[in-house]
Amino acid sequence: MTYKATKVVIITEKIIFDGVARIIEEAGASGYTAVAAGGKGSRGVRSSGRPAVVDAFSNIKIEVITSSREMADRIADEVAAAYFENYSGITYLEEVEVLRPQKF
Amino acid sequence: MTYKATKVVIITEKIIFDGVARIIEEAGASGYTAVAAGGKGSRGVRSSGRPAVVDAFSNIKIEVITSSREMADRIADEVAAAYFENYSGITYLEEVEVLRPQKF
Amino acid sequence: MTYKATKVVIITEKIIFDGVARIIEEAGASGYTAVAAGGKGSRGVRSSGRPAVVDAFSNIKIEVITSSREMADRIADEVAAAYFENYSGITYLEEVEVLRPQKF
Amino acid sequence: MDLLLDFLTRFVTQFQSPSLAFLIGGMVIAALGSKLEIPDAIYKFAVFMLLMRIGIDGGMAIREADLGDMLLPAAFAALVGCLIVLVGRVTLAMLPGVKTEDGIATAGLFGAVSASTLAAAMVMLEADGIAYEAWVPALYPFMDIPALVLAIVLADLYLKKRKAGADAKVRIWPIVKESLQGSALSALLLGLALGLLTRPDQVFEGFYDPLFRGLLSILMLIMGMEAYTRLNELRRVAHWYGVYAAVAPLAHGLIAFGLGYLAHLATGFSPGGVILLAVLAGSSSDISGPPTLRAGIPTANPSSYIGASTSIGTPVAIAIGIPLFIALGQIVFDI
Amino acid sequence: MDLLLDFLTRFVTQFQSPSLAFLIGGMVIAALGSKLEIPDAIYKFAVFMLLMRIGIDGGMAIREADLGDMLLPAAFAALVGCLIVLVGRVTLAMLPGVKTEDGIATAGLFGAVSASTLAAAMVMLEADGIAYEAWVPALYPFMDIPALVLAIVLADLYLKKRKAGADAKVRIWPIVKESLQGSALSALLLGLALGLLTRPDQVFEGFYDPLFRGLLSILMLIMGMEAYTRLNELRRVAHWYGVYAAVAPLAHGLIAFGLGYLAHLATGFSPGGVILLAVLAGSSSDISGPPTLRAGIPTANPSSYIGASTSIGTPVAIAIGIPLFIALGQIVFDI
Amino acid sequence: MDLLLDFLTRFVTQFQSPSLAFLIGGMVIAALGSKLEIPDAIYKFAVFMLLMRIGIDGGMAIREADLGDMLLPAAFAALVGCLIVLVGRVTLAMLPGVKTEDGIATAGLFGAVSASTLAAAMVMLEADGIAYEAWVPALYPFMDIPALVLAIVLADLYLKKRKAGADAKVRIWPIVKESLQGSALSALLLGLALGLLTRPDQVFEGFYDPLFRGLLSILMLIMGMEAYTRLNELRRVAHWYGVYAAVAPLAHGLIAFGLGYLAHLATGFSPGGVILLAVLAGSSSDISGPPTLRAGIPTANPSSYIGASTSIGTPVAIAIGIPLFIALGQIVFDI
Ligand SMILES: Nc1ncnc2c1ncn2[C@@H]1O[C@H](COP(=O)(O)O)[C@@H](O)[C@H]1O
Ligand SMILES: Nc1ncnc2c1ncn2[C@@H]1O[C@H](COP(=O)(O)O)[C@@H](O)[C@H]1O
Ligand SMILES: Nc1ncnc2c1ncn2[C@@H]1O[C@H](COP(=O)(O)O)[C@@H](O)[C@H]1O
Ligand code: NA
Ligand code: NA
Ligand code: NA
Repeated sequence: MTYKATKVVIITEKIIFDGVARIIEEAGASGYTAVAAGGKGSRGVRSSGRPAVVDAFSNIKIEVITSSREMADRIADEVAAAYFENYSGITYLEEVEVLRPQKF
Repeated sequence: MTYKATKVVIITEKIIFDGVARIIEEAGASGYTAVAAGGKGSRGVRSSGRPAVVDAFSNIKIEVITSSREMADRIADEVAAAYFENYSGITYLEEVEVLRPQKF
Repeated sequence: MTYKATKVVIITEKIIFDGVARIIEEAGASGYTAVAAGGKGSRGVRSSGRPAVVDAFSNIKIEVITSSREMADRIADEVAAAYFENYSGITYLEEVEVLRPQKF
Repeated sequence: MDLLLDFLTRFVTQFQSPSLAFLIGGMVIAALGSKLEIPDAIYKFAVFMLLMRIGIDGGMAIREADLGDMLLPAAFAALVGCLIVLVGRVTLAMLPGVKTEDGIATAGLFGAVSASTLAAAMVMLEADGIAYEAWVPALYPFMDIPALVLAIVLADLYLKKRKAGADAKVRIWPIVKESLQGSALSALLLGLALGLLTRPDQVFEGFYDPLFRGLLSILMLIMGMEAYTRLNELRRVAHWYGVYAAVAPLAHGLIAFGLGYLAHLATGFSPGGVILLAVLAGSSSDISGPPTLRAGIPTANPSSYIGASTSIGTPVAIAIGIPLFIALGQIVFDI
Repeated sequence: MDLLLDFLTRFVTQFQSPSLAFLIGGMVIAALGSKLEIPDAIYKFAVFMLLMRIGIDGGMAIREADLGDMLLPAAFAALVGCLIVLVGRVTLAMLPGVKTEDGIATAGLFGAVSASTLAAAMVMLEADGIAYEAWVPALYPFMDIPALVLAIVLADLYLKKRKAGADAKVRIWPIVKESLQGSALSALLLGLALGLLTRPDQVFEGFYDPLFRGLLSILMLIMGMEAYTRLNELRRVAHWYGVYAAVAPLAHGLIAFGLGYLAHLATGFSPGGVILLAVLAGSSSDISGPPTLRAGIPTANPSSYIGASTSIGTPVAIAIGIPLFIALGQIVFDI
Repeated sequence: MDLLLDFLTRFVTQFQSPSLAFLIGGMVIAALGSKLEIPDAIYKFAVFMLLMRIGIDGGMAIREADLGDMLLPAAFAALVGCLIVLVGRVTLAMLPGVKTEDGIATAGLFGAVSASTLAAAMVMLEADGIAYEAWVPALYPFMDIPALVLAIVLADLYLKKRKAGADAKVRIWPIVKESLQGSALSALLLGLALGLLTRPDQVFEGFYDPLFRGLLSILMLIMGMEAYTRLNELRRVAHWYGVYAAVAPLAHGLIAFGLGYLAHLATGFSPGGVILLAVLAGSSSDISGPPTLRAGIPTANPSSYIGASTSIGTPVAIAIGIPLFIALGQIVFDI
């Protein structure tokens, strides 16, 4: 037996990780998972792992599972509003199924 | 032409990786992919990468693509039953589309 | 307000990353995100992180968000055609929702 | 009175040791919110180098040592390891607000041994010109393994009794094996074997030994930063952990000092050896102990035992324990 | 005429320095498409070691120094840091095609200081037997912090004026704090404190100092590779960045050289000290400056300032600036 | 008879070398299930340091060498590299159960060179006081590149013939370039250039050289652990790979020893040089060879060639090959 939930994914610059985490926590999410990432987007290549003299600019990919669609939308909107004018980043949502809805 | 498949995602403590991998293999999955992760959940922050004196407690994110929904459910259930009372971790399912169903 | 988009995921050997990235760019995608990964599949275990004498053979997981389903299919097909006879790798698609469709 | 003053003077002198300075420096910059990061790869490598340095040296020493001399200290090391766990079982683990298995796991961690604390003591003894048998650091596993095994066995017995019915035997060998295979003990034993069976003198003197002191300073820095960072974790568990973690390193060290003194009387165990035995007892494991306990007592909450050890136990053992045991040794042995 | 020839000879001699050779080697292999990778952990560790080496040495020197001697050079360092930013504000940031805040950020980065450039100059001075007060490298933060703070404040003022209405005060302390907490300054200050307050002589002489030169060679290699790799990024922004990045290190260094000369006349500031002050001014920050600016002036495009600094500013500062300032010093002070 | 005994004595003596001890130690702890991990960053850095050490030393030697002396050994190195591949083509690649392109790739890997094996031999020669021209290790690329190129060309020819029709020419330059740009060769060549064109003596003597032996011991440990770990992979392919991997290092070394002996007679190539040439031939590439072959012969199964090389070829080359070639050299040259 599974329950619907929404996953918000945010891929952005490592340097704003703390700010994004704050938005996620304030939105009331039960947690998040972060993974180091590299990538290429409209603002150029971001490496990860290799000796970048300016490592703070590599990417991080953050996932949040939320049981409420509204919370998911709010997180995505707030992160985009707070940062994506000045920092590179993308965000998207996915439908997932969780086993223990009370966890989220 | 694509075919439906189910992806099981397990985010948990690195220290139980071997046990989780065994469950996945015994369930008959054709493989899995693992990524180092950090995160925050009900049991506190788990860092990854920085010098944690106790690195064994950072997270790992494991993905398994299965062609059968039953196998996906079984993997998720068994991992949760075997570990999630004592170890921190979450698990969720997603519908995906694969190109070569015989691979899975 | 969100818009449908397709995510292509490619998990394959690090050594062919440049070639895969070229296919993605030539298909016209607006970017991609890459994460170091380990895993197990039909061709054995690929570790990541630990001192592998032959590190070039660890995995990489690449995600591309595309606004057009055709582009997604093309990327998946071309990567599979170009590499998966000789290199180990899998590819799958997921439906996602993006906030700013013009980004992709 | 004079003796006390003498003791205090010696105690205070130890505080100028650079090892302590780096430890405290790490705590201070973490408290000030520094973003300094020593890469994890460097941390792991430094620990490996320390253990190899200790192991190779011990192995070369054992080659020439009279094995009989090691017997009593090794037995005492094992005894102390078990004693610590038993004492923890009937004190900490019984206290209100402390979950029994969490208390047992904590006692196990404090019974086990920290390579960095040991290394810091070796450097400080050297600075004071206090000699010890080169095989003393190799007593490490004799205290470490019994402590971890006993803690896991006690926790198992407790949990099974609680569940009643179930009375499958606890198997000891898998726990010993897990412990020996951990990264810390396998590096130490590898070094021991290399020192004992081969002639690694040149690479020891040209590489492992000269880098020892410097890498230790970096480890001390990391331990200090970690200690501060993990204080939070400790705050979320019962206050008794804080009390235990502050008192235990000193109490354990003094017990071991007493036993070491007996060995001194009986077989001429060196003053430096007695001090190091006390340091081994006072230290709590930071590298291989936690994963062994996590796997061995999965129901225990790691925040309690790791928090207690990393954020209070280890700083107390290094900053107060080592100076204390050295000063004590100087008084007792009149050196 | 003779003087010019003498100058040129000395200038050219500096090119045989191994530091330069590693820098150029890095650029060449990157240009040739080499897949050589120095792990990021090693890079971070090498930077940490350099800063600790500089800090500890400085701290030990300050212990014995007459603090009065430091006053004027420290004031000049701060003055130069601010001057550089102000000059950049009215030149680069005004040029056509240069977004004002991008120009200000770039000036901030060039006002800030690079530890590797500083270290390269120290090694080259040593090779030439030119002495300096050991506390000179500790002037680093006196130039670095004012430059970054002023740049962020100027950008803020500019952006607020443009938006009109909004006139909330710019708060300076958070910027200073952010800067002090960054990995570079906190390693340097930690080293300073350790050198000043404790006795780390043995670990300094046995570890931090002997590894200094070797790790610097590796850093130079990485800087060279990065410089080439980031050229692309620079190409995408206005050409004026290239011009500024080529000229600024030399101009800034000369200004500082002049002020240092005044200090020499006034309080006997050493020739080596004057040269190092010029190098500090000529260098542009590569480690802690960029994230501080990214957070402080988020609307500025990092490609512009990092590209300008890493791919042109730093190579020019090291390959032309250092030899130039040393040759100048040799002529001016007749050493 | 006496000669044989003498040979065996010398052969056995070599086994006490610490390099071997670390290699075997690595295999043993891996077999015992140790969780010891040397971080990947340390491994990569150690390899880099070794290659720079070899390159810089070679470059400084070439500066003073008579280039004529290098000619014959370099030609022989290239010849041996090609010979090894050709022999593998008509033996291993023809055997039942061995896919032709897998066999060719394996021969290519065994024709290529391992920096760690080379370094181990250099340390062992030094221990025995056997001299060699300092440029000999710089023969590395002369054997490495031809072997890899030839293997890729042969595989291409074979695959195209099989597919018939298709007969596009095989382009050699891209393969050479790929090989030169790999991390191993570019570090070596960078070192060579720095040694040849600049004056890195101080940083060489204070950093690259003193760390050489110690980092090598760590590499040997890693190679040992890898060898054991990859045995599984080898088990899944035809047994012939095991046979080839055990015999080839010795056979290839002996061929090279013979050619080296000719060079000794012809141009006075040193005994140590002859031994090192044999070691180069006996070694199989572990760092840059595999990715080059993976890209160059994509249809070949990497488990076969990497398994054969890492888990059997390299241990045999180090543990049996080096002692054998040294003992042989001692007998033949009466040193
Ligand atoms: N189409 C895309 N698919 C996947 N990841 C993307 C895509 N576009 C951008 N990204 C990721 O988002 C980061 C920031 O993108 P941008 O703001 O466009 O520079 C990039 O570095 C990539 O990691
Ligand atoms: N809501 C969530 N969204 C994404 N990841 C989560 C979430 N909750 C927990 N996690 C991840 O699962 C791990 C274990 O969670 P927990 O068992 O709640 O401590 C955390 O460290 C996170 O990496
Ligand atoms: N069923 C699966 N689920 C998730 N990842 C997989 C699966 N099968 C293969 N992979 C990943 O794809 C890589 C290549 O697979 P293969 O080509 O089967 O060797 C593996 O190393 C895994 O990382
Ligand atoms: Na203990
Ligand atoms: Na500057
Ligand atoms: Na070879």
